[in-house]
Amino acid sequence: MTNIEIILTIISLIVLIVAGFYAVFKKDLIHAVVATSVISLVLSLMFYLLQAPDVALTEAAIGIALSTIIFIITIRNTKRFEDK
Amino acid sequence: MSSLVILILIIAGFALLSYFGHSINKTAGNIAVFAAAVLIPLYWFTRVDFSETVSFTISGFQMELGYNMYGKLFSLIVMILSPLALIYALGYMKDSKRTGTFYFSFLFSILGMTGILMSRDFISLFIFWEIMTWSSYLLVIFLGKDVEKTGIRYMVFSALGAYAMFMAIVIIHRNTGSMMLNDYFNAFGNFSTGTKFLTGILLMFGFALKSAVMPVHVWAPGAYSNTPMAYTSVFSGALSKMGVYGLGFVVINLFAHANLHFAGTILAWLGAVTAVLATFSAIFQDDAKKLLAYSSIAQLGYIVTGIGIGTELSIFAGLYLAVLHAAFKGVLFMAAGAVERQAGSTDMTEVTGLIRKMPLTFFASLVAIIALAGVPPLGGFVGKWMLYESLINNGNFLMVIMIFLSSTAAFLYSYKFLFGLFLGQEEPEFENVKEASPLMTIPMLLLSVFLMITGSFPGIVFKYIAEGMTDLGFHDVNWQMSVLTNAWGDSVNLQHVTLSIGVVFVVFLIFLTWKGYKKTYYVSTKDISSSGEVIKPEDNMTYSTDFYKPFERVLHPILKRKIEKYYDEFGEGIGALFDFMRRIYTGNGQTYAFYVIVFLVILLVFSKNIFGY
Amino acid sequence: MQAFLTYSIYGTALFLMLLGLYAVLMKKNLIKIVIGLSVADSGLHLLFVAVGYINGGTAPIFSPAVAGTGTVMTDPVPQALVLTAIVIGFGVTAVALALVVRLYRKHNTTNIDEIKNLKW
Amino acid sequence: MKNVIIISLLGVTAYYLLSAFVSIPFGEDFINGVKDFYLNKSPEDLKVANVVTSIVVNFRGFDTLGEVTVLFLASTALGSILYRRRSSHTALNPQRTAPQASTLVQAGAKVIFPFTVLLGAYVFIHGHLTPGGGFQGGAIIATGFLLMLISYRKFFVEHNVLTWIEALAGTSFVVIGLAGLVYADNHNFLENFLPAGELNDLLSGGIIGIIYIAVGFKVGAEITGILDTLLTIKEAGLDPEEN
Amino acid sequence: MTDPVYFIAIPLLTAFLLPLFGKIYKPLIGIIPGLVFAFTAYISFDLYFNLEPGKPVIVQMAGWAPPWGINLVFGEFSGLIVSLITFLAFLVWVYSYNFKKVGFDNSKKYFTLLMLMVAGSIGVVLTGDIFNMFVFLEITAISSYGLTAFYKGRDSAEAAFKFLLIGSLSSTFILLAILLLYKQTGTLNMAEIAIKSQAIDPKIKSIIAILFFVGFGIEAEMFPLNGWVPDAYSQAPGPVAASFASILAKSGIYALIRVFYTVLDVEGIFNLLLTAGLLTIIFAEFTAMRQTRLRRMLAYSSIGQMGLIMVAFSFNTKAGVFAGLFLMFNHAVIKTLLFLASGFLTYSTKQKKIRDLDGFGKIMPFTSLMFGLGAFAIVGLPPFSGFWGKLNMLTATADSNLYLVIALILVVAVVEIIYYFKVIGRLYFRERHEDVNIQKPTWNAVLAMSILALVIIGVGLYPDFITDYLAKATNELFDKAGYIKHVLPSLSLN
Repeated sequence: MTNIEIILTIISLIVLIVAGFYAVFKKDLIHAVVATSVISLVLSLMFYLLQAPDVALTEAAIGIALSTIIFIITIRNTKRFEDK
Repeated sequence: MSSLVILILIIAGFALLSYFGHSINKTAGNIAVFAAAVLIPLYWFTRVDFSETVSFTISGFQMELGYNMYGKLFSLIVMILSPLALIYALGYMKDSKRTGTFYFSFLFSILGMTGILMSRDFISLFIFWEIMTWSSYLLVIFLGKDVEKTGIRYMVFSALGAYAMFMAIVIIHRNTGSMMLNDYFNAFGNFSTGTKFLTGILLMFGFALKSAVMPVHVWAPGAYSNTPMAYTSVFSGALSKMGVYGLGFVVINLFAHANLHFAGTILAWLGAVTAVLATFSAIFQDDAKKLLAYSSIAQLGYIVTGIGIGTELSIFAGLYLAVLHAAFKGVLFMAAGAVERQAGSTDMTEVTGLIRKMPLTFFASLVAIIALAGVPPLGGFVGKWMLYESLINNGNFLMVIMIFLSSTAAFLYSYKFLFGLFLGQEEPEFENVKEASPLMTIPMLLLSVFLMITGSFPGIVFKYIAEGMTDLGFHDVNWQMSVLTNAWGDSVNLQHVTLSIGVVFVVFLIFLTWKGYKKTYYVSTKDISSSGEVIKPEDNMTYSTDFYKPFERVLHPILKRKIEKYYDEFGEGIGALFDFMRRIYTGNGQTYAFYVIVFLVILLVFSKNIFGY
Repeated sequence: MQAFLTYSIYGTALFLMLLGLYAVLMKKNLIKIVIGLSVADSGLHLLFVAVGYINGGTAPIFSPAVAGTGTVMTDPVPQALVLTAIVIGFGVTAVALALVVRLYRKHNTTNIDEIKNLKW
Repeated sequence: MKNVIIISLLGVTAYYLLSAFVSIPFGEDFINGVKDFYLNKSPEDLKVANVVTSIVVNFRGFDTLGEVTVLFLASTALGSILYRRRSSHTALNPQRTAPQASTLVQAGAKVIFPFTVLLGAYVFIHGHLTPGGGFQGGAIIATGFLLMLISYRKFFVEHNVLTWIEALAGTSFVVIGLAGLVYADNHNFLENFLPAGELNDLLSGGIIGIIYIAVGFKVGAEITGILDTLLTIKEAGLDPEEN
Repeated sequence: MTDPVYFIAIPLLTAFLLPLFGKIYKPLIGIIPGLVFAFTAYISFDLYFNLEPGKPVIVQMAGWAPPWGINLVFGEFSGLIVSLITFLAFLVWVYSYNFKKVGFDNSKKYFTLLMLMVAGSIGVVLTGDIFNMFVFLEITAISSYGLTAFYKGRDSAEAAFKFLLIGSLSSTFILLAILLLYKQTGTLNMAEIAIKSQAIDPKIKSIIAILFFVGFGIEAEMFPLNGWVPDAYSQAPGPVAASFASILAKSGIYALIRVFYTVLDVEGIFNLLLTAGLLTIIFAEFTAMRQTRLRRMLAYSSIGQMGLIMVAFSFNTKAGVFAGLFLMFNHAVIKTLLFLASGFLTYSTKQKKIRDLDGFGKIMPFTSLMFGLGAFAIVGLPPFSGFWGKLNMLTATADSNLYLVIALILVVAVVEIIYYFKVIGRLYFRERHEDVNIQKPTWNAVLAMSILALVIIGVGLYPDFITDYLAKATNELFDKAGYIKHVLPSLSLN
């Protein structure tokens, strides 16, 4: 790995953790879902960095778009906010 | 094919036949049942080859069927009592519903008993034992009374007993590599002490449970009295003898021969205690069926005592009592059933004065009661005589006292039974009661004839017992047709006794008839003089009400501590524990997930201990 | 550096996974629980790919530029496995969300504590 | 309190798992296993440039069959979870709850949609050459449909067509696999029975390309079906059938 | 010779095509799955009975020999289980073929899911590749979620959600374990892992073993991982609950024993399995006793049986495995019968309570008889097949010198007797409630139940019908070297 890649990796890891916290602890479910989508995005970047373009593409298509959208559809059919 | 297998198949076939016969129509079913009652004993007496053995291997376990003389003795009980009870049932069950199920279970329990007595290995013993158990369970709950309590209690205790045996069996298999009874008996001496005790005690527990020994007798009163009486005669007469059968070979073949006499002694003590306590409980029952049920337990207590002592004479006495008990308890339960059917109840505070309505039933009961009470000239006396002698020989004087106490107390309930149901004033409501149908009276009378014969010729039973005892290792057992002797030189010729008592009886009867016939007049229970106190119609003034009130007052403190109560409390406690346990399944999916993680973490933390790396 | 990367990447992946599990165990909202499952899956996928990585390796594709040059390639097997895992995870998520919708329509709530008609 | 317990439980788990994972450091070529065989055989025997594809479709093609099944299963399960007893009425006039999107979005969607589909098709057709393949392509196509579904309230996917595509694509996967039993050299399920072609050629890889196309169609149809099911569910509120 | 891949390929093919059949002619939706089940049952029996002793049929996928390709192993052990699964699946189809309650459109989904569940279970049993096993396990699991939530108007969604939650944890753990295994051995083929696993660092190996244990334990209904079981069993449609007991749980326990007997070489796991099995028995049976709903009671009883099976397998002796297989057979057949019978018994009662069944023996004689027979058999009363299973189980326990375990099993058996006989007492010896309406069993349900009853009685009277096969399967399971030799002729266990 080149240095740039390493730095990118580390940044991605940090973003992953932050987004993970956001996804788990945010009361607004739409925000949480967007955070999972961010996780997927960063993950797909990381996959690319880790020389796994196939996986990156899959994660991008499924994780970023489709998963997120089915979550959002469900949230719209139920409740947007977590109870206290 | 072997005659033994054919016997089993015949019984099973008749069971199915009567089931399907009854589902077609009643007559067809009854014909099948009657045929079974005739043909099964006929086949057994004429065709079965008692020297034959059948062995086969199933699922890797060797199994063997074959009679020995000891089993044959008990088979005799089954084969005489059950057909009579079946014929009786034809009359008794005439108007009931679901008779198909009844006869099916009845015949299957006969199958079970027959099988037990011809099993020479533990597997078939256990299989037939279980068949007997579940078929009798179906009969216990047949009337739908008290299903939850009595039925379940019966099944739980039976299962406990059976599974104790089961455990013993697998441990035996582990130690001998074989399932044959004989291999076990032969190898028993070489077992370690722990294994000896474990297997012996477990087997003993299983058998003792079936013979209703304290403190595991609690299933018996309910089960005996809730079952249709047609079956109870077999239940108490023959089925409980299976326990005696097993106790016989456990105590004798194992403990006596391996010098572990004290196990037998404990059993004998338990039997004696059972006899005393059950007798006292019987005295205070108002329901004739309950009374007989407790009386059965008490009688089984004597038998167990006899077996438990383990000397030649005591076993002889025990087995003789077992045969007699089958006969007289058979009659008594049949009589109670006849009364129940004809008069509608067996509650002795309601039903009275049936002697004129049901003279045959009364006569049979009278004979049976005399036999039960152990009074000369009938067979019970002979059994008691031998039992006392064996106890005295053995030096168990306390036990003699207990048995004596119980025998004496047995008079009380015998009297109560006879008086309550048959004597006393006639109630107008029983005006139209008729004698039971011949289908019911004939079996009773046949059995009472048998009882009368054994009074003067006990030898006809002794013969089989003596043969049977050779299989328990007692050779050349002495017996005489109708003379009782004892170790210290007395002897009683039973024929003389019978003759003399018979003469006295006849003379007395003639005297009574001559003296008192004309003065007899009938009164109802309410037709009494009262001074000051007015009798209301709802007052129960039958003779049997509070029959033994004074005794009851004295004995109440002892008897109120019913062992059932402890079992019930135990059961409730267990139930509460189970209720607590099932709260683990909280219904919250998250909690389940939490369990998963906890389990994972526990395993991870202890991985070093589990995998030992 | 190597050790640092090892710990940081594996650690982050496992952390993400356990964060998801935390949501599954602690969050009362059904959708949050499903989000937790999906986050846990993401962590797992990262773990798979990270395990397959080889220093200096290229993507396991013999494009004309690479073919025959004998370059080191990353391990393709975990990548193939994770492809399957992602698709399976998507399927499970879809089913879970459909169930959430059903549950919401029946109980009018998404709080898992209020949905326990079946117990004991 | 519960928080603490769970965090500590998870912490213990993390400790053990991490200790297991770090035993062999990141990025080291440690495994002496099947991967070398795959890296050798894929370009040589199968003439497939993308080794992941050759693994997914050929070496471990059976997994992929299972994977396709999982998606099919998910869409069926979704149908079975969200079905309505009297679906015949609502099927005629299904209501999508989404509000009408703005004109800009609609216009954009209309433009983007064909390109998305094309991109998806490209991805799965070139699955054996470049990164990507059936799943990715199918997912991309589904995204295109998703765009249309949320932009236009009246855009309906023809269920008949979806059913046919689904069925035929799945069937062709299995049938190609079964054909291997008959035509291929070793008579194995999913074995290649077509000429392998040249490396980095579009028509290389034998049945791999065909299977990936089938997978692409199947995945696209399944995911579109899933989205459509989820989008046409009734508006929020208690369901009378449930209670 | 039949290729074992048909067991999986044909149900999948049919599942994909089923919607099209439905478009041609609606009733085909009901008929085609039956044909498929009949066919798979036929070929599995054909293949199983013609198996050369000691020579499993091994097929490789895509022409790549193991360990590079995925292989299927149809040996005496896996073949036995596959035959059992296909046979019971066929009977479940016979029972549920005219599924009137929901109409054909929805029964299409039902049959598709059922078929995929069966195919998945068969895949789990046949496959020789650990990741492939995971994939099939997921197929089984997802179809089970769908089937559990199939009926509306019950708490089925709740049950399915719990199932899904726990099932997802299970798949997470299994995936982690597979990843660790791959990292350690570089292969996914079970035979090759079996060779290489001896060299794995024992610490890591123990973690792998624990992850597998928990993951498969969830499917095998192990305590305390079985919270989903009673809910799923009680809310799923009757035949589905039957197939959960006979198919899903079987594939779970199969995976568990395959992994620990063949693949991983860890001794300590067997004590763990024993403990877990005993806990499972105790908690399940004791909980079952206090149940008021029939299906829930059966579900807990089913868990208890699975615990017994685990205990049997935990002895790691031939007698134990033999007994375990016997118990598996019994549990599959008898529990299926019980669930099928309970389906009609509780058909029209809203609450599905046991006390609603008073006096049903009179009005539903056949179904009640079948239930009674099943109850007699499952508690191990002779002369039904349950007895032989229990006998073998207990002799195996005694051979392992675990006398306390015998006592425990027997005490629990008493508890089992109590709750089953309570139901029988209610069915036959109680007056029925007023205005009960009942659903007469359809002819196909009667047929399915009769076949099961015949099997139970037949095996009960003459267990040697199956003991030979069980013994062969036992030997095959213990012949680890043989398994490796057949799968990987070039390598061998050192």
